[in-house]
Amino acid sequence: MKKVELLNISKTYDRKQDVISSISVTIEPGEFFVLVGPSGCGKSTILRMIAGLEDITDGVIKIGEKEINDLPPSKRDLSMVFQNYALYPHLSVEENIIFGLHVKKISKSERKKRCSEAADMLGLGSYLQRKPRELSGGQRQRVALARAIVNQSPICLMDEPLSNLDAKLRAHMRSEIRQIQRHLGITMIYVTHDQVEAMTMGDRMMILHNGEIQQIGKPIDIYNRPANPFVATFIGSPPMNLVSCTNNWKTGEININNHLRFFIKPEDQPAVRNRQLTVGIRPEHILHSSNRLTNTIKMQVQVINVEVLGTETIFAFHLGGKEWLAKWNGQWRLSVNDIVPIEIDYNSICLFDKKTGGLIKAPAKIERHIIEQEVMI
Amino acid sequence: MKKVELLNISKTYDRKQDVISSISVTIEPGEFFVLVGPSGCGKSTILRMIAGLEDITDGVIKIGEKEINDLPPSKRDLSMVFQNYALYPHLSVEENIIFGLHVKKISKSERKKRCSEAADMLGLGSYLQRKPRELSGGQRQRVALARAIVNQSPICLMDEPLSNLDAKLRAHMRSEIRQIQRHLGITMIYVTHDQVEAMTMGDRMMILHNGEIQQIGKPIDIYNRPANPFVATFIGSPPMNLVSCTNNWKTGEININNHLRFFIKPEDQPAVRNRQLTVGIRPEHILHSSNRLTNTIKMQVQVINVEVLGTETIFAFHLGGKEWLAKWNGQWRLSVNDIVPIEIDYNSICLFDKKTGGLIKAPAKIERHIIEQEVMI
Amino acid sequence: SQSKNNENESSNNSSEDNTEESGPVEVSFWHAMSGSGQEAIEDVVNDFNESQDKYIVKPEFQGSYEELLPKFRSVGGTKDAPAIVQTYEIGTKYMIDSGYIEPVQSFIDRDNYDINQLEANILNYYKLDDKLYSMPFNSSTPVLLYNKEAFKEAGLDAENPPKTFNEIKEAAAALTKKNGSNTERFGFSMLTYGWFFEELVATQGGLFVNNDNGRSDQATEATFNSEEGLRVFNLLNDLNNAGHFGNFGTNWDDIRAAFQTGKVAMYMDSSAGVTDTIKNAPFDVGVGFIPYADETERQGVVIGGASLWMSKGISKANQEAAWEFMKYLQTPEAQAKWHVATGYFAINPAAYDEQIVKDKWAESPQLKVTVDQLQATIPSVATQGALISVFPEARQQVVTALENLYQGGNPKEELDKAVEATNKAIEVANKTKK
Amino acid sequence: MNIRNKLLLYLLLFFSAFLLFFPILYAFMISFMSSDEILHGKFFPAAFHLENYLKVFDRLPLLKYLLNSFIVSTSVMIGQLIVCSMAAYAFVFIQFKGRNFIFFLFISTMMIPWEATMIPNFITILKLDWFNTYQGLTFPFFAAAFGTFLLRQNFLTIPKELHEASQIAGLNTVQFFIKVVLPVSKTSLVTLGVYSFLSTWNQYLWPLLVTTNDSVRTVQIGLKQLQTQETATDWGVVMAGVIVVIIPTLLLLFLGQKQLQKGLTQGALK
Amino acid sequence: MKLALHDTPNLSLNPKTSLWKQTQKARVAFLYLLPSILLFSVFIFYPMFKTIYLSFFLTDQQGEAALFVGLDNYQDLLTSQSFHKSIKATLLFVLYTVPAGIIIALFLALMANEKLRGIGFFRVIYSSTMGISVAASSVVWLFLFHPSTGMFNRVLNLFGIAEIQWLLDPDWALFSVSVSTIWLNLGFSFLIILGGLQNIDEHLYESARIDGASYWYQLRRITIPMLSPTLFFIITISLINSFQTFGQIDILTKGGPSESTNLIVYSIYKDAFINYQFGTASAQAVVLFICVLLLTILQFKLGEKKVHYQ
Ligand SMILES: Nc1ncnc2c1ncn2[C@@H]1O[C@H](COP(=O)(O)OP(=O)(O)OP(=O)(O)O)[C@@H](O)[C@H]1O
Ligand SMILES: Nc1ncnc2c1ncn2[C@@H]1O[C@H](COP(=O)(O)OP(=O)(O)OP(=O)(O)O)[C@@H](O)[C@H]1O
Ligand SMILES: O=P(O)(O)OC[C@H](O)CO
Ligand SMILES: [Mg+2]
Ligand SMILES: [Mg+2]
Repeated sequence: MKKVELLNISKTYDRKQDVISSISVTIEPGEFFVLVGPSGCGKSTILRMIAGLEDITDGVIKIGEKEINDLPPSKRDLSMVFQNYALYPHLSVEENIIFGLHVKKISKSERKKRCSEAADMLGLGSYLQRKPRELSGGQRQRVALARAIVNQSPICLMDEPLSNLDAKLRAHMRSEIRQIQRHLGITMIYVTHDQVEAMTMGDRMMILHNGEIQQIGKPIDIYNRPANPFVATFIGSPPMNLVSCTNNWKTGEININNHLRFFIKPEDQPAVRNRQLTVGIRPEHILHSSNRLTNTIKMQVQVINVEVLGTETIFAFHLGGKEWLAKWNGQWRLSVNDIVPIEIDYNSICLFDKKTGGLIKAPAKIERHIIEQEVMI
Repeated sequence: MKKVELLNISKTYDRKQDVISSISVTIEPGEFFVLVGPSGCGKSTILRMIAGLEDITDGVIKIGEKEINDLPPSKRDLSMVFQNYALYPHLSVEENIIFGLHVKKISKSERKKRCSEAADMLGLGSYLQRKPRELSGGQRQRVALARAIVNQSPICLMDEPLSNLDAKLRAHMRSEIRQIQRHLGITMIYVTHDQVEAMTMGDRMMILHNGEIQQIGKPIDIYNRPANPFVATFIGSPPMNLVSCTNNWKTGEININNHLRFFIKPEDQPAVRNRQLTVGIRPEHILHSSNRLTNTIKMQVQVINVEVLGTETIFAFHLGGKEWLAKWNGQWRLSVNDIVPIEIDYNSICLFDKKTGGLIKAPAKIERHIIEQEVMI
Repeated sequence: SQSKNNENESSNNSSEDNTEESGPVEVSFWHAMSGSGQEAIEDVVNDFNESQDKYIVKPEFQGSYEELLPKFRSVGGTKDAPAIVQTYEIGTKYMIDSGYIEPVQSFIDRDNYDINQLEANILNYYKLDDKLYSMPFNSSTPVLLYNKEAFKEAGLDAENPPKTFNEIKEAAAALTKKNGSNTERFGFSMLTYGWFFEELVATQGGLFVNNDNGRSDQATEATFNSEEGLRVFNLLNDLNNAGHFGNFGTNWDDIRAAFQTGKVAMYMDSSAGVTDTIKNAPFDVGVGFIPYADETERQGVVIGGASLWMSKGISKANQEAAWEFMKYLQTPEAQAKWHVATGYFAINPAAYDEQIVKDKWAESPQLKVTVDQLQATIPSVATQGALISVFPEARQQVVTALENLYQGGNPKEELDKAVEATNKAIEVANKTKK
Repeated sequence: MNIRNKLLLYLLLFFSAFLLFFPILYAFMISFMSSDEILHGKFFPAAFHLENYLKVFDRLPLLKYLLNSFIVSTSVMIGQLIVCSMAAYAFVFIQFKGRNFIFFLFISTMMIPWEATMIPNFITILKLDWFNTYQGLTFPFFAAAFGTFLLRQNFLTIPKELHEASQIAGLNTVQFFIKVVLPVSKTSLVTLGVYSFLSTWNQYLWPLLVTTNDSVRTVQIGLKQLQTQETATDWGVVMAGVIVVIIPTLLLLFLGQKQLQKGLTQGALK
Repeated sequence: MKLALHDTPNLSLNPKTSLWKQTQKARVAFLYLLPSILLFSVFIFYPMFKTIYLSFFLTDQQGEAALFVGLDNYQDLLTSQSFHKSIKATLLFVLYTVPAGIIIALFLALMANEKLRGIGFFRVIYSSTMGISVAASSVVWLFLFHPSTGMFNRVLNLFGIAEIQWLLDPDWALFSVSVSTIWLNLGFSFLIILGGLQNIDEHLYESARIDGASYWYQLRRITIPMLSPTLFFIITISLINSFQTFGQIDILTKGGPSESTNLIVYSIYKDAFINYQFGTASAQAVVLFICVLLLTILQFKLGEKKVHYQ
């Protein structure tokens, strides 16, 4: 259990453009820290700098209380799962898994034990004697995972470790990894692009964009209070609908391209004064108009695309010159060009400053069910 | 637009064990056909056989009306996205993308046009002059995708083409690929392990397990009427809860480990007679007991694990000696050990034959909203 | 275009007779002279080309004697064969038997060319049954070179080098200088080369092979393990055992360097190397006759070096050119120049009267000793030299025997082994002779 | 790597470099010495006289020899690259019956000592009337088991996905060979190129055999002509010759090395 | 890098496909192989058959087969002491040069593979001997070994050690020739091994470094196995080259002293070129060929198992 601290870390590959610009973050001991961000934003680069595989252009990395900028990877006592697996092609699956244990002079029986535990957990039992080239993509990834798990290093770095697994196995692995991490008290830094992983696994999550930190916090807080439009659209799937609007500072009226008008509640008015706004609304907050709710913004829209998933239906419509997405539970028999009535609760609306991108108003009290209050049979 | 037909296809690598066993399926011209299945089930192998990269141990593959077993890949006129990208390391991104066009003697201006279109669509515009090794994992995958897209071959094979992309880009790519496919009328065979892709992109979907077909059909049909427990747990995330039970053929009572009892409706009774049953229920069908519904099975369960995603909350509880998962919309402030009241609608229950695995009863009329009927403001 | 040119050139050597009309006749002259020898040979050829306008001789280097011969063997009788080819003395028998050459005797007879002006001791070697097969060209013999300063230092008479084997031993003992386990100076040394052994046997009157050194009939057996041969081996063995003999291997330059740096006080060298050694050595160099065994009389030396052969089957005109060139080479002027430039003998003794030679001899009188030794040679089958087709192999056997000797081998045994191996080679050669 | 290790490594690097380069350095020094200095076994010449070099160029048409060597070596290099890469391609990317057998047949040719086949080959050249021609100097070396072996080994490391992707892109075998295999294997092509160039450059016996005059002779023969058997060798001149002969090859190696490094870092994606 | 090539299952061809179709791949392959096959046939196979043919004959002075002697030439060889010596010298020479040469080259390549400032300079130096002809280098070494003016003996003198007859003492000569051969071949082996090293996926080392594997452990468990195809290649080539060493011998020792450096190829050369005994020379060539062939087959059979192929 060790702390990992990044202080003003920068990185450039070509000495021209920063891939990482002055990032500072402290990852607490035993924390499960998730790193997300679009492809190419520098996630792997950060992991590699922590591991010592990439020079740090500027800044300081500390593990525990020790500055480790110049410590070789082998001295940092951590394990890592590589995005491209990095399996040893000449070693069998088993040898691959116990490679690091060998180095650490762990007894043969212990090696055997840990290996078979990890292999069982990952369903690799019957492949132990194969060479990596005889495995499927997902199987290779599992070997890489097993290799990191058996090490039981105090710090573990994982770079999209589940990207090639199917949903079922992935769900299983999610909880396994989480359990191992808790059980061993490992400090985990985990790169993923999977929403579910990001939301469910991490104690905290950091969102990166163009090498800069967008937001750090608990997943659910980030979801509920995205710091800026980028985060708002990046976290949550389908992404939050964003549209710019004109707002009348005096009346508090918001006007989205003359298609949608509503008034800002008095308590929010001071915050929006003198600002240009961007309005955001999550697809799941665009509800089927049922007349049940009051104080909602109601309208009818024309469906332009429908995707029916098992538990939910996602459809698109045009509003204010933009394509909006809405997500409804259940399977709706919608067709393109259908006119559907929708309603939006004012509380569920997000407001951002158009210029700075800063969050002005987050959705309030929407669907935060608190079981103690509701249930008392 | 061409038909692809697999007739009794089998494949073995080691001449001992079949990786694919006698698969027959017809993929219609212009169809978007999705192939899913757990890691190592043989998805890539099927694609590779269609592409002509792997010998067919047994059976016949037809493209159009022509048997193509012995046709070399270059003559099959198809494009493919490889699971590990297979980019040419010596060529720049741009050269990689137009590589195939060169061969097809497509004019320079046309090449340029298609390349920049694809690059724009995939956000590769600023990387065109880089070499593959200077790209991040996701960027590489996008190049591989662009390469397949520009080709406009009548048949396109894609092997987990979006696995390294983030949710946002992935959503974007999903619809782009779908649009291109429709627009060009390409016959698409698409391997994925992503539930959303599988559910939303495919006209039809095939579920593979251990090299054998489990079910073929429209995604939503498969979701609603899974042919067997495997499909039931594989499609849908979190997976369907399955538990074996004892059933009294006379009274129609079903008893799950003495924890849960209910009666089978008379109309379903004939089907279950003389059979051992497995009961299945999807997590989203385990509802919060609100007293609103009648004719439901109600009980209280103790929470053993909670995952709060942005739009939904998944929690686990023990029932009948198994861990069950339930999914509720919204963010619920549940804690481990909380006692929550749940209810299950009899209609939403699935019944499988325990021995053969065959589906006996699918969930009926659950949450199938039909907009025409509901909305008439 | 380059290759076209070459084809034209080579066809000039061929038997097409029409080449006569078009300007001077060009012929190739294959030789094995490298270094300063090559410079000298090119000079001489140039002089010839300038001396007349009917023929042009092109000197072409073809590698060492050993490398040249197999090549000639392959082109012999074809249009690629050169008009003139230089072959070392021990290839004589092979050339005669090959059938690829025109004996120069036929031209001598035709033109009544007087060869008596030439050095008899040299002609003797290349004559068989009174027929001269090739024209002698660069002839050498071994001589004894010694360090006069070392002689003085050791209290020996620097003007009177040892003559017999025993004198050599005595002088070597006196000249050897030790410094602990290292020998600073060896009294005597000899290049591990069969030629010197042959000469030391011949100067005692010993024969190398039977049938009068192969001159009365095909040689069938080697005879160099006779007492004469054994004496040579014993001499070397004694010197070696006493630590007075320095072994500097098979490389001419190594032994010369050893001499010139004072590591060796006496050694035998080819007369062709004398000029350079005198020039390079930082001390006064003495030259003497090669030693002979005390039990015998000095018979003199066998001629070494090489001679020029004329190809058969080429055009008359080319043969004519070759013959003209050969004749030119025998002129005193050409010979004088050649002798001065290389240290090889003048085939035509008249050359020694030329001014340049006189000047040279005045400068380094030692050079004359080599000529004296040759002229003092008593003609006999022994000093005429052996004729065997497998001479190169025989030499190798001797080299091996010498090397084994220096490593402590028994003189008699090693010599017998060498003879045995040589006999075997002779037997095979005779068996396969057509 | 910490400073101490780095220092140690540099020390080792320098030491090995010195040991390795000593003979060449020594030859270089000697090439400036007079025969007297050489005889006394000096290491540094008293002054850097160019006399020996002037003598070398005066003695022999060295420039012409160099040019010939260059033409011959380059031709062999190109010929070998073409012939060997074609053969290697067949062995790696085309599956046909008897592939093993033919490959072994090829490999077995490496075991045949060149000296043993020299005479028959010489006669072949003679019969083809290729004496004193560049063909005679180059043709016999166009096919090389070594080169085929080297390239085959490298082609085998090309990820099979690249072959597959090309097939799907519709490339025929020739296109795949030219557009993918060759560029991807640049490194080993450079290696083979350098190797074949140098080994041809360094040939002595064969050029001597199939040439009779200076028209197409190579520089190694010139080197030989500087040495003598019976008369004293002028070592200063010979070493000057040695230096002149090795400078072009060292230069090539230097340039090739740059190319090689570049090629190496462009290695296939893993 | 497989010699045990996969014969793919599709060779169990559909009986329907015609012979023409079945052989299509073979025909394409043949076209690619054609130049090689033609050249090999003319310049290697034909001479080789001629050599085998000649080995059953005694040849005349013109090098033509003159007298059929059956296996006599072989019999002579087997009983000939000097051939025994030759074989022994050859084997010793191979033993001296191949392992040492490869180990030194590996050592240099490992050093030169580090990412350091100015490493390019060292790479050039280390590969430099590749650019030096046998003729040129042997001349230089001849000078270094020189018994009286040679650098080596001077250095020995400096330390008060007794001089060594590098090339003249039969106990030393083979060693000396080996040293110069190792030096001469170093550049090439170095380049090949360096190339092999650079082709190893950097990620593997990264992963191992994270695991804390020491330098030597990485060397043993990753570098050497991953390098094994390259090593296998260079060992094969070195073995074959070593068996065929000629130039150094010709210039440095001419097979002496006491035939201690009379390697088989040199012996062949002498028999053929100096003694005109093509029959026995051919027989030696055939014996050499068979030896090298057997050794190579053996190497492929044994070595293959230890070699990891990507
Ligand atoms: N060796 C390199 N040379 C130059 N640029 C590089 C190199 N490696 C990465 N980059 C660039 O640095 C940026 C960050 O790369 P990185 O691999 O960290 O992205 P990532 O966040 O891991 O993306 P992904 O999710 O696609 O794997 C990318 O734009 C990439 O193109
Ligand atoms: N070259 C091979 N030799 C032996 N077995 C192989 C080879 N390639 C694949 N297999 C095996 O065949 C099975 C199917 O592999 P395939 O690559 O088709 O799986 P997949 O469905 O694509 O899996 P993933 O989703 O993990 O990529 C796997 O069990 C795999 O181990
Ligand atoms: O080198 P040369 O010309 O003096 O000749 C010496 C021997 O006689 C050659 O066989
Ligand atoms: Mg990455
Ligand atoms: Mg796959």
